[in-house]
Amino acid sequence: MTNAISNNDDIVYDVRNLNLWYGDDQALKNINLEIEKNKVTAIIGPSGCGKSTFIKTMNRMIENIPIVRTTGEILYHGQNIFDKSVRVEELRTKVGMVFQKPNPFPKSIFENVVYGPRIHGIKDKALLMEIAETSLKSAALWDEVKDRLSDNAYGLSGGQQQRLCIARCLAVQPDVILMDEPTSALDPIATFKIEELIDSLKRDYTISIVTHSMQQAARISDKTAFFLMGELIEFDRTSVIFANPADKRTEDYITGRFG
Amino acid sequence: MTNAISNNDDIVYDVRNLNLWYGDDQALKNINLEIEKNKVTAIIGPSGCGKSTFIKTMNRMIENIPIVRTTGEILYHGQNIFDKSVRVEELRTKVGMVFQKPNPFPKSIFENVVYGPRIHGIKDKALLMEIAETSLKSAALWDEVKDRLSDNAYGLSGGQQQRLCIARCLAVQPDVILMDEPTSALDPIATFKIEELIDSLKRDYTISIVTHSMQQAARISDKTAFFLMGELIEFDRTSVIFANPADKRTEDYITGRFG
Amino acid sequence: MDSRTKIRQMIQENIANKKNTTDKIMPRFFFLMAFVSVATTFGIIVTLVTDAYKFFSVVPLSEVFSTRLAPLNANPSFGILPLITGTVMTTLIAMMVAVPVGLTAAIFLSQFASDKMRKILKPIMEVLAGIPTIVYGFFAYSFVTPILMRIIPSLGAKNALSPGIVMGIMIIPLVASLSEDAMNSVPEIMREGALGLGSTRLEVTFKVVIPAAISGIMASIVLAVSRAVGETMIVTIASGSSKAFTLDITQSMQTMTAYIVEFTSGDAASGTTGYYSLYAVGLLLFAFTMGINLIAQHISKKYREEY
Amino acid sequence: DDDGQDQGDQLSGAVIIDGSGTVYPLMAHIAENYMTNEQSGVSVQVGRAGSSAGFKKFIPGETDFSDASRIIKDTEIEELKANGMEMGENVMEIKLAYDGLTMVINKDNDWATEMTEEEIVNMYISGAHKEDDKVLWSDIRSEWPAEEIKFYGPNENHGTYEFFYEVILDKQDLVSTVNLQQEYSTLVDLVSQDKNAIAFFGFGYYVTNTDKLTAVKVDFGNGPVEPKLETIGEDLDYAGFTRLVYTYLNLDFAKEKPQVLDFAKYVVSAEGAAKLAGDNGFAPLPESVYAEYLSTLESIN
Amino acid sequence: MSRETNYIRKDSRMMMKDINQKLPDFKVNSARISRRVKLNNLLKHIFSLSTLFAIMVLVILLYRIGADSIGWLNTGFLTRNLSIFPEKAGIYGAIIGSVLLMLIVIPITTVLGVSTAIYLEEYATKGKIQDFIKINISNLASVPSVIFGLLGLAVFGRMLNLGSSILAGGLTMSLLVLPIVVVASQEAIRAVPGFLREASYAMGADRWTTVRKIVLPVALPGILTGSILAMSRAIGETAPLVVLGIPTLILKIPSSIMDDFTALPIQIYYWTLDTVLTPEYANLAAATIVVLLVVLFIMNSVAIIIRNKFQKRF
Ligand SMILES: Nc1ncnc2c1ncn2[C@@H]1O[C@H](COP(=O)(O)OP(=O)(O)OP(=O)(O)O)[C@@H](O)[C@H]1O
Ligand SMILES: Nc1ncnc2c1ncn2[C@@H]1O[C@H](COP(=O)(O)OP(=O)(O)OP(=O)(O)O)[C@@H](O)[C@H]1O
Ligand SMILES: [Mg+2]
Ligand SMILES: [Mg+2]
Ligand SMILES: O=P([O-])([O-])[O-]
Repeated sequence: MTNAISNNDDIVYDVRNLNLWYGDDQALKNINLEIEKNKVTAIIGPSGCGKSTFIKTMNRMIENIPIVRTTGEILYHGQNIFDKSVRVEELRTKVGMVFQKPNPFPKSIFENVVYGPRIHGIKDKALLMEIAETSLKSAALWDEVKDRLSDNAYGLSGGQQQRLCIARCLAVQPDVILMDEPTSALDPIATFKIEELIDSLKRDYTISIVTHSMQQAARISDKTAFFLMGELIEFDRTSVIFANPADKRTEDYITGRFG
Repeated sequence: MTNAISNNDDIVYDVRNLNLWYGDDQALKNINLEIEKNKVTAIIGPSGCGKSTFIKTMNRMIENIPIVRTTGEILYHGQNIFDKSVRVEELRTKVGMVFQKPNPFPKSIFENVVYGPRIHGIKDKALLMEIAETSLKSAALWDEVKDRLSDNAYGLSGGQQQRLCIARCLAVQPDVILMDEPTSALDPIATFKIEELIDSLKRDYTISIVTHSMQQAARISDKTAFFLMGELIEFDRTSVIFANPADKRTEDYITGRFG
Repeated sequence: MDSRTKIRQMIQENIANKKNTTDKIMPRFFFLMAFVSVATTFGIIVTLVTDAYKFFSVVPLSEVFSTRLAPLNANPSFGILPLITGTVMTTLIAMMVAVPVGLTAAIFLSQFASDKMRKILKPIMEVLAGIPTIVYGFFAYSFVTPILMRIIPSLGAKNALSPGIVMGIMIIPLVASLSEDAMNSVPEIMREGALGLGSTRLEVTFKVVIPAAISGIMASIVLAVSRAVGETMIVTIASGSSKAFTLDITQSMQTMTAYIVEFTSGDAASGTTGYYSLYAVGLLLFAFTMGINLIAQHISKKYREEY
Repeated sequence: DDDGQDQGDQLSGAVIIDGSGTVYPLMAHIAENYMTNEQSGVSVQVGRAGSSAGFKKFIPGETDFSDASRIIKDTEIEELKANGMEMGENVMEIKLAYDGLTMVINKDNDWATEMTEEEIVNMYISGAHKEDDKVLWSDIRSEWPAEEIKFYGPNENHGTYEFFYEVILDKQDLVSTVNLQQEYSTLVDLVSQDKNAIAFFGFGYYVTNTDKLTAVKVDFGNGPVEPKLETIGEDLDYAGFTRLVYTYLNLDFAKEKPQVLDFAKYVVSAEGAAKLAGDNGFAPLPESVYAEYLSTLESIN
Repeated sequence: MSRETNYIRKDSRMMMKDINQKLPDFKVNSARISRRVKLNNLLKHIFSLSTLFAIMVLVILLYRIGADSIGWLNTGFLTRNLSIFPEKAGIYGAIIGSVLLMLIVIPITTVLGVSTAIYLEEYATKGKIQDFIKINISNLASVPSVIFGLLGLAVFGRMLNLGSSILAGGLTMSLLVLPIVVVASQEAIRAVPGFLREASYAMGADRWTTVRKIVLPVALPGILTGSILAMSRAIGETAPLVVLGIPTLILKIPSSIMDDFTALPIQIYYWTLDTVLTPEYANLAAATIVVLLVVLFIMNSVAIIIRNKFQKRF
């Protein structure tokens, strides 16, 4: 166990005894896990095991579903995100999110990227333009769209839209980026580009990614958490999880025996 | 080839050079095939290969889709079913059909079974009751429903509903029963019951069954037709198709190399 | 075995003897019935156009587009402008009530209200939509006008303001429910995207949902205009029948619909120019609402194509 | 089903009446009494489209009676002829009662409670005081407020309008600022809410609203006269603004349909207009007039 | 490829630093977030006021009408004939008029509406005629009711010489609410799953048999709901009847559909107009409104019950 680095600056998220219910159905059961700075943490597990639920709890997006109830704590840089004093708006600017299906706004490419800075009160045109450029470059999309920033975002291909969503997320300078199967709606080439991008982003950001693809988890993540029916079965370095899992169920899943 | 028994009483269906188009897309390409009396003929092939299209052509249900166009002939007991003189109503009472998803009418169990006899002019209560009993018995459902014939059919389980649909079909005393993946929506136990039923029905009826499951085809059919992209690749005794297919593509499909 | 063959034979015989007459006649019958609705439109157009034609062949256009409306005068004049200003005034007032209230109610219901609240509030709004207009007319006349007269002393007992406001109230549920539908059809993932960036619900609503649903919202407003233009009983009861050309909302005035009611209940004797003027006004009203309706359809078709 | 059947005394079928709104309350009252007390099988329908509108329905034979707050016009008699009907021959004129045309003002109007006939006539004549017809009270009498007069009246559907225009104003145009309404109730409402309003209509609509309106006392040369049942009449003090109200009966229908004839008799009987006129703000005619009508009607059949 | 990626990485790191210098720090700016959240909460409340306003109006309206009708609404009022004297007046005749009116509207709109829907959904080939009829129906639905009154006056009242009889009113009203029944029936028919039709055809049923035995029974609850909603529109419509020329005073209870009549909304209209002459007429109008609203409430409840009971059977 990595108890040694607890309460350390390198721990971004510290999840403690997290339980979550949808009405009477428990979807997360006593989850304990730490997410380290500038690492890619993959979350894997069969359909319905609670991956999306877990990741949406990290920025409290889960609260949009009225029947949800949680117990336990999630410490973000030592602060419990369920505290009354924490504003979700602030949390969510620090913890960005990328979804399964690309979801740009029906606005221009430029307006999509600067959406976040704008709502945070940045009005200066030149600065916004600079933010847009930087974010699009970081999302490896700049070259493809620089000549049509004012076109509608829905004119882009699926992969480009997903990178646009990442750029949109980067524009508010988040600390953590949560991704829920960001490539499952994309073709292999677009997937490859996103994976490359994730690799390049982890120097500046802490990334947590849900994926259905074992290969993807193995390729891009530093640590992997395996969920099963709402429980965290195993959490370790990716190389360990894939080469030498401690739990029989992890092994069964990895080798495709179920799921 | 089984040319020897052509024009024989044992041939129920003789399909000759059948082509079918949805608009400009050809879905069936020059199909030639004979269906023998009191045999179970399985139709297998990957998704979209034209299995459903083919089976729906046999009772002209395909004509409900306005853009469909056919060439070639389908001789049913020597009579071309596309002839002007053939009434679809008559054809369809002789050639019953069971669908993928159980589709009982939202009426009582009794009314479901006697639907066919009723619409074809049988009004005598006692006779209808007799028909219902015989049909339900033949469909191996009588014992389970005899005490609740006036209950709504949607109160039955999926497997029971499917057997009810078979009983409904038997009630008009058909000659042939066409089945389009009749067990794909059912659990293994219900599937087993239906398979047993098919086996017992083939003494009195000629059955043609579309299935996705190779095992099912092997278990219940006497002959198997393998379709691929609208073409009939191979048609032979089931034992031959599974043990010793003549065509490389059949073998690839059977062994799970694609589809 | 025997009974099986017997049944088979019975069925085959019945089929062979069956004449498919009903199956062949029914489609024709249904088509004929379906044609009644077309015939109704046709009937409306023919009725309006033939009698309106008689009107226009007698009354010069310069008079039609004048401000003096005195159809029964010894020296009659058929200026339609007073009716148009009357209609425009009440419609504008109604829109000033219905659009802000309806839209914000739609925003509240679709973006802020909890499921439970929505389940209670929506049926109540539906009740409001189901109340007959004559009831609103009574309400305008016996309740709203007296209250308004206390607030605005110069307000006449018959005026444009009170029916306008009540018409607006009547139309609130229409705007609210159509706009809410439009906002709800904005995909959830788009909303999540904005929330995930740290937006407040308000920001999500105004920066993402409303821009995305704008054509549906516009369509709801356009339809509301059409309803207001065609509304009859409220104005008939609460705005009197003054035919002066005025933009004063505190005074009695007349809309196109109220003109039709006044004229038919007063003097529907056929053959006079006044009688034909009824159909001319009817034709104008019909063209007006039809045009508005086509615009609304065009707008909402556009928004359906958006995603 | 319009044909009444004479089964003993029991009549059935419909009597259709339209026309004057002024006469409406009286006629409706007579009709209701007739149906409750005399012939419950007969359906009497009373409309109030206005005198002129009533004649437009009466001439082509759409109604049995046409109420009017003015005498039938020559042009209307001509139209009747064109439809094959002669006054006296096919159409019977029945005078019902006297009505006093009443000028009403707002309760808060404490200055114009008395006016001369000339002042009233002049204030309503277009151009008499102002080019644009925006007449101020002070234009009438300088000591009155310098506020604009709001003129109201019934519209041209109404006999009251025509009586006012043709008889009182002697066919001189009304001020262009006049606000003409279809419904008398609307006029009552408008005047009761507007301090500067003035309107004219039948006495009946005033007496039922004395709490909301003030009637102007008119000086016909012998001092101001208040309109009341005691002053309204041909030889009485309010004679200057007194008029007759009528109903016109289609005699062809009276002959065809017993219920029409029967109702006509009831109207002129002691139970009819004679008794109910006062209740509805009309001064009844001398009894002899009604008796003569009755005997004329009895002679039919 | 990997060289390019490297370039992007370097580039992005550099750029990120750039931004970090220029972007305001969001932690520092939490005052702004606070403002935004406050604005959000404030407007949420303002928006809820809008909904509340609509509901308040409803409450006031119902209260006013209820208060005005107290003392006037009793069994006598429901069973007595009309009268010009308020204390003697009842709405029996108007109730009978409304009932007879509905007895015409219900069969006509149901037959026409359901047939039209069946034609559009089951028979019409996709194409111009179908589109034309559909557009026509949706346009018809938006034609002001007073225009239907003009149509009724010209065609039923004058051309067919039905005057202002119940038949003329009923026919006019039927055309007015026809689109509602058509659209509701279309939706109900469309909601009948295709697999049920297929099952019927596969049994050798012809189209009409399938429609009669399968489609219509399954669509019936939806059709009924739509028809009830159409009726509740028809029972409260006033303008077309006024245009047809219903007489002001009609005391006789109608006995056939050829008779002239008065109906609940008409009575409300005339009483409202005449409140100036007889103030108690306002109470009569209010009491009549209560009756009308109760009838509507019952009709709508029945519609809701039908809808809930038969919803989602597959
Ligand atoms: N809104 C909801 N209401 C009720 N139950 C829900 C809701 N969303 C998810 N669940 C339940 O919670 C459990 C976990 O769901 P979740 O979506 O987190 O799974 P997942 O691991 O993301 O699956 P997938 O790989 O299919 O996306 C499931 O059993 C699911 O049925
Ligand atoms: N209604 C239709 N209109 C146009 N094309 C159709 C239609 N139905 C089927 N097709 C096309 O015809 C081809 C054969 O379809 P069919 O449904 O017969 O395949 P299948 O073998 O039954 O597939 P599955 O195993 O998925 O049921 C497919 O390419 C399909 O896209
Ligand atoms: Mg998920
Ligand atoms: Mg298929
Ligand atoms: O309604 P009038 O009596 O004025 O014709």
